[in-house]
Amino acid sequence: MADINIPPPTNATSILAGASLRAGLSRLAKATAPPVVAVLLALLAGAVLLAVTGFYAFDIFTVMVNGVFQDVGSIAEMLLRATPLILIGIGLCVAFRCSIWNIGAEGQFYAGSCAATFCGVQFAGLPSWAHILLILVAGAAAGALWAAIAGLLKVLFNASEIVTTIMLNYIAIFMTSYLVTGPLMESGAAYPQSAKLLREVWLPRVVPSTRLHIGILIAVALAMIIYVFLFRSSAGYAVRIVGINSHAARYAGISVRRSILLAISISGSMAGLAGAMQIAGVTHRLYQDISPGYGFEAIAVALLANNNPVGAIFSGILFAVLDSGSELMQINAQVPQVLVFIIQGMVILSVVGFAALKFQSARPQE
Amino acid sequence: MHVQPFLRMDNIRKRFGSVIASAGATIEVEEGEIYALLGENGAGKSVLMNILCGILTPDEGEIVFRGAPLRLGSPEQAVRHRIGMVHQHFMLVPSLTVTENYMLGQGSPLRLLSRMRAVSSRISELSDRYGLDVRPDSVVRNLSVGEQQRVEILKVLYHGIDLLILDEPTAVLTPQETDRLLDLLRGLVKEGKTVIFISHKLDEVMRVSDRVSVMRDGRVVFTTKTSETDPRELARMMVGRDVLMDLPRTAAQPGRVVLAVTNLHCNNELGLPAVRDISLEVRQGEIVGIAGVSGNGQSELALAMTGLVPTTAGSIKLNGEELRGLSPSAINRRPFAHVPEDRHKMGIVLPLPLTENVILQRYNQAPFSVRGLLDLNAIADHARDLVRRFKVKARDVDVLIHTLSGGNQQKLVVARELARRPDFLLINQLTRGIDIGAMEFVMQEVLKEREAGKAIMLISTELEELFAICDRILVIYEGRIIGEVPPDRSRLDELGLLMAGKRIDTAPAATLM
Amino acid sequence: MKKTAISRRSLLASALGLTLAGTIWSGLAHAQDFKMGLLVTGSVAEEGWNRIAYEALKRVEKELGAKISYVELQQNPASFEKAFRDYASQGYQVILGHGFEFQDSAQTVAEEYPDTVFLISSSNVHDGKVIGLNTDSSQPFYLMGAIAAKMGKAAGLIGGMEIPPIKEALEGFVNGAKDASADFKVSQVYLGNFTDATAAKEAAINMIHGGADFVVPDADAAGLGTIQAVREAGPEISTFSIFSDQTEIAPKNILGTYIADYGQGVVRIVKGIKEGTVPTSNVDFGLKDTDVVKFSYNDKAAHPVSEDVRKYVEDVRAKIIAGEIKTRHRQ
Amino acid sequence: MDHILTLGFLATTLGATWRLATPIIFASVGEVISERAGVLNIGLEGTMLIGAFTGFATVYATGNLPLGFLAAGAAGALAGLLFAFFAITIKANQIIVGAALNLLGLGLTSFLFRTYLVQTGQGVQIVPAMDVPLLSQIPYFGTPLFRQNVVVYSTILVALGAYFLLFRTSFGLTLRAVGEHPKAVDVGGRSVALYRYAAVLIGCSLAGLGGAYLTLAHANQFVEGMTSGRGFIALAVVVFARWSPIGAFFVSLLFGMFYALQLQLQAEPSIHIPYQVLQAMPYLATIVALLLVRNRTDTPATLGVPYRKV
Repeated sequence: MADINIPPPTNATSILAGASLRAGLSRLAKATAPPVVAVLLALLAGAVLLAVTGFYAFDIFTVMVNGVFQDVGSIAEMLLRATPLILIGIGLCVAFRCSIWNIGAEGQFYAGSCAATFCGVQFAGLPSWAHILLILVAGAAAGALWAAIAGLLKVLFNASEIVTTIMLNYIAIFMTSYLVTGPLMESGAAYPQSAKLLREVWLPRVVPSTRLHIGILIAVALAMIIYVFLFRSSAGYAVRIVGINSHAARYAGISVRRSILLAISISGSMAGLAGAMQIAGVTHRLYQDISPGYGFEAIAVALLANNNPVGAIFSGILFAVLDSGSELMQINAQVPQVLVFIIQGMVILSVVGFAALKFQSARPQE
Repeated sequence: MHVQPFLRMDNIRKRFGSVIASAGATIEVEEGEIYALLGENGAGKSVLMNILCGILTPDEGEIVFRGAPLRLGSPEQAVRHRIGMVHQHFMLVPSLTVTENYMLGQGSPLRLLSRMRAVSSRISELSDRYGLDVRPDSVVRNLSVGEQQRVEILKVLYHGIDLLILDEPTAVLTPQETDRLLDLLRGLVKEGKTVIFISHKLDEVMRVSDRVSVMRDGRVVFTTKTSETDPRELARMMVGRDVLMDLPRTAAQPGRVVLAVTNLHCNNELGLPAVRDISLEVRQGEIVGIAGVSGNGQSELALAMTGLVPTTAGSIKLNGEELRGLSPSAINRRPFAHVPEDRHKMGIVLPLPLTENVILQRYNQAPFSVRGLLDLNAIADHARDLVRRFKVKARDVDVLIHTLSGGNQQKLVVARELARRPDFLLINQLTRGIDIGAMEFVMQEVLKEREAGKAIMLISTELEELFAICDRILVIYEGRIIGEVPPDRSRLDELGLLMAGKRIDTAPAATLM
Repeated sequence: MKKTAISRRSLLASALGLTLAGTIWSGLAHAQDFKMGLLVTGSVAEEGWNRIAYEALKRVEKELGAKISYVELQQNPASFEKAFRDYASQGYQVILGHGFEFQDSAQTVAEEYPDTVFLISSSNVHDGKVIGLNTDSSQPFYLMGAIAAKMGKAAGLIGGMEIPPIKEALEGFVNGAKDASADFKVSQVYLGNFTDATAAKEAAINMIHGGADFVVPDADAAGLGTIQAVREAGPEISTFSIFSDQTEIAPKNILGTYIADYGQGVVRIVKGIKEGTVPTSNVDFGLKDTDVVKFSYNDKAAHPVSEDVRKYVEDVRAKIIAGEIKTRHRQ
Repeated sequence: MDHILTLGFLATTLGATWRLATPIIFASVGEVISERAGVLNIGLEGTMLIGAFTGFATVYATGNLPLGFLAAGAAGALAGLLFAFFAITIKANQIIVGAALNLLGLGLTSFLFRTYLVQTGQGVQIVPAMDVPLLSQIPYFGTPLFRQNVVVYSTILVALGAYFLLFRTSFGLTLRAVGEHPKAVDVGGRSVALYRYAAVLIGCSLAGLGGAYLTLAHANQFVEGMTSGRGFIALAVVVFARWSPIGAFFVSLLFGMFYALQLQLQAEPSIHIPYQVLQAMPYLATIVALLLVRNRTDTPATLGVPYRKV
């Protein structure tokens, strides 16, 4: 899995030094060129599909971009969409760096949403800040636990996390459906949804007269923290070594099991936190379909960022632009919104295509 | 001599990216001879032979075989020209039977496997004829390395080959198995077949070949009749200068016991006993060698001592402290260093820079980790220090380690382990796959550590390496230490018998300790 | 296929031409236009729930001369508020959120846009200008239940997801059956989605094997699997066509058709709004609204509904309209 | 409750089991072939959707059922070609390429369905059921089990055919060797890439046919996302079946039974289990199955690992 483990520049000090500014910039350019080209290729493929099916691709994309960046309100909406993508994406960076194929962020998001809703409708009377904190921590913990099930099955029974996380997705979704039609259903109402969270526990908003809540700031801060964890901490080092070469990890005295559990739990906690923020910051109650597939989309977010958490901020925003834009395409040009799935799929293919080609050309020959 | 040689490979060139593997090599082989191709690892022998058997296509150059130009696109076409090769790493599918392996890639893909029985009886027939003792319905996974090699050789014979190429065939064999192989080759030549024999072992080349060519840096630098040369000349040709076969060293002055292994048992991956009742001691200021054919429990012994595979019984004491049952990370914190057998698999992490490789066991220890965070400056300083002291050829310490040559990688591993200031150093294969310059360098560094009073254990399959630096050599066979031999080349035969599992009556294992 | 494809494409092209002329994002509001927007979760292309709203919207365009636009959202509550705000901020006077799940977002956005009317399908909300429009399917399903109990041995119901419009409809069927014949057995299955037509068909086959001779789906697109199962089971098994006329698919088996002419209801309400009358409570369409909720018989069925039964049905229909029979919320 | 214990109930369950297992059998047997060659394709879900859509669109346009299945198989193979190009030729990570294929499958079929096949009203004529002579006369079990359509019966042939291909032909021998020790095959003169392409193409065209079963031999409509996770279940089946095509047949039946029982138990008024719990059963069972199959010696040695020549 070496293709996803190309490390970031380790010599940060030299980049900051004026003398090697140019070297740093060229390194940055080298790191960002493939994802940029990948996205352009994917958009091109989308454009071709639009043209073939009788739409005016160029006009549609123009409308889309103009619409997304039209005013503060629309930018805020776009960032609101980016928040869960960034959060889940940075978590997946950790799992993927550890070579754990967590396809279950979707389920972990649901688990986090359920726990957050439970804590949100209970514990009335707590101070507002403490209650919000409780909601977020509960969401993160539930996501971590849900992911840890797959982690434990992997380290104890050698069960493929690919299969278990996919199965756990379905189970989490059915569980949510059960909760909103049963125990967590709003009492006295007929709809399959939980009670509404009280305004006191809503996440504070950061841009007046928009819905953009502090989650985006937390996501960006967490991206930095995860970056430091992965590349500047000994535990993150252990996670990466396990991901590249588990034999070397064992030789180095790293507990492979512990690192796997740590990585998948971090990954799950980010997805769970994203779910909690969706409840406390956006929908304010739990529904059956609380996620439109954030957990799957975030796989593309992490990959496009080459599993670098700081990069995931940007790729998360990019995908949010595509999402918001695809709604505009639909409103303005009646382009089926599912086009965005196609573009996402194409982005993933272009990114892995580039990474694999680059790895091949960089490989030393005997 | 002849106007038209049996085989001529003329000015063969092949490059992989920026690496030149074959730089205009030319060889001529006569019909019915054993022709040896001698050279260091990476000299280009295997590439040349892979071209001859159709796996690789040359960038330039011409092959003339039996008077006609030969252009091969695949190994299958080579087989059609009656050229076949036994590879160093066997090309047998472990989950299939011998017969199925022989049928692999034969004939039309749509053909049914109903011919299995006919193939089986043909295998038995050939096996009897050459005395190879191959049973057609054995599953390859269950065969020993020696048996697998016989399966490989028989496969080539089964396909009716006239020109047989063997790549490093003796690397995995005991001296006795080697003898048997060399006898077989002589017999094949008598039947009119031609053999090309790749090796880097001088003595075998001297014993069996009719003519020999030496390759260096992708070129053939020397060709002669074997009877007209001697090992010293061949060795000089291989490295381009005289080999320091014997490194200068003083007599050992063993001090107190640093490491004591008593009655150790452990199992291999499959749960079968791999180390059986091993007891040994390593003292300050001595190098104890462990000789043996690969697969006799050496790997498991090393892994058991470092806590990487669980032991089932016995004790491992370092400076009197019990290590058995400790985790690898706990052992890493003791003055115990370990140069692992396969650096690519275990010793280094290829896609990471030198800096992240030099802290492998100490990633969570001061000064490299402070309160859980890595101190990048301390790490870089340490890496630079090791690079300088061990003359590692690297542009900078933040280059990825896979860009370094094997010798430089191994230097860095040895440097890293010695920098941990161990009392005991466990080395499994010190010089495998590295160039002669690096080989001498690391051997000298290990000797220096001995002078400094360290206790050192060297597990090796290279007898030359053991003779060159060890103070005494223990022989491991089927998981047991079955004898001890002094590092004296005149006792090579004795060593060979022990490696083949034949105990010497005068020195029973029980009295060795 | 060709015909529909062409009409679809010309429709798309015209929509494209209109919008790219720059009405929405140019900021040049056509203040005089009467504009209506529609939010659906999923595709209006599919036969079923979302298409009902789309057709209502088309009728508003045609009959009231309104400028229309719709957006197919993913099943994602987070995006609803933005979509409402997008329309409201562009001066859309009426926005229809097609499903109860739009209710919260509409209420939030309504605070900022007091002039806009937010209609919410299958909801009983009434909060200022946020108005629930519900088609009470429990009433026609009550009639179907009555027919089944009078004519058959046992019935099976196949619901998509356990959501109010479907739960209520199934409850209406059960109540209608019990009132007609107290021992009549009705079994229910929820698919958990609206997409798994395969499961819908198997559930129906199972019910038929279990003795049901009436199997009725309320599962949107997946329900077609149920109709398929009924048709394959032969003329002894009956069903009803729900929401749109599917009689052609199984002419022998479909005894009657329940069509919710939601478009008619929406047109009526929107016309009022255009003329300045915003409803003062939530709207519940039922059998009383004969222009909206229609139930008709298929006389070509293998065993058409008999005159006796029809008489009984007319009787209970009158009682439902008069409010004498409660078809739902009995507990 | 009592009638759950009757033969009739059992027979109904078994009939439904086979029908519900059919698409999973197609997909999982295909995946066995692909994984035996060392290629892990988690894009089955998307591939099945592509098959379901293509088959439906073809029959809707032409009314020709065999042509529909042919088109579905070909479309599946085309999806396989895309997968193979990235996973084998470019040597990209197979899991990620598979995830992309799922997105593309869902996106493309929904996009095209919404763009071109708006109103398909009556759907298509599906493959008719037929009686197996004699067997369909068996009391109780005859009708539910042996009055199915030919696609359901063909699952037996698919499983046996895959077994024959893998274990009784030279092609299968080489294909298995490619999954275990690709270098040996390469040196033996056969192209590893070619065999892996072949395995993926066969696997994906079977998945495509499994998808077409949904639209052409069971329901008569295409519904967006109608595979409803069957492609993922098929992945789990392969592990549970230890990479055996015959095993995949029976394990698929087991999962088909979970589906069938789930629908049957819901319809029982006497049983009060939330339907979500019943629906989660196949997924829970998969996890339990993984725990039971701990011995991994059957796993193809190079599963998921791209082959590099040098």
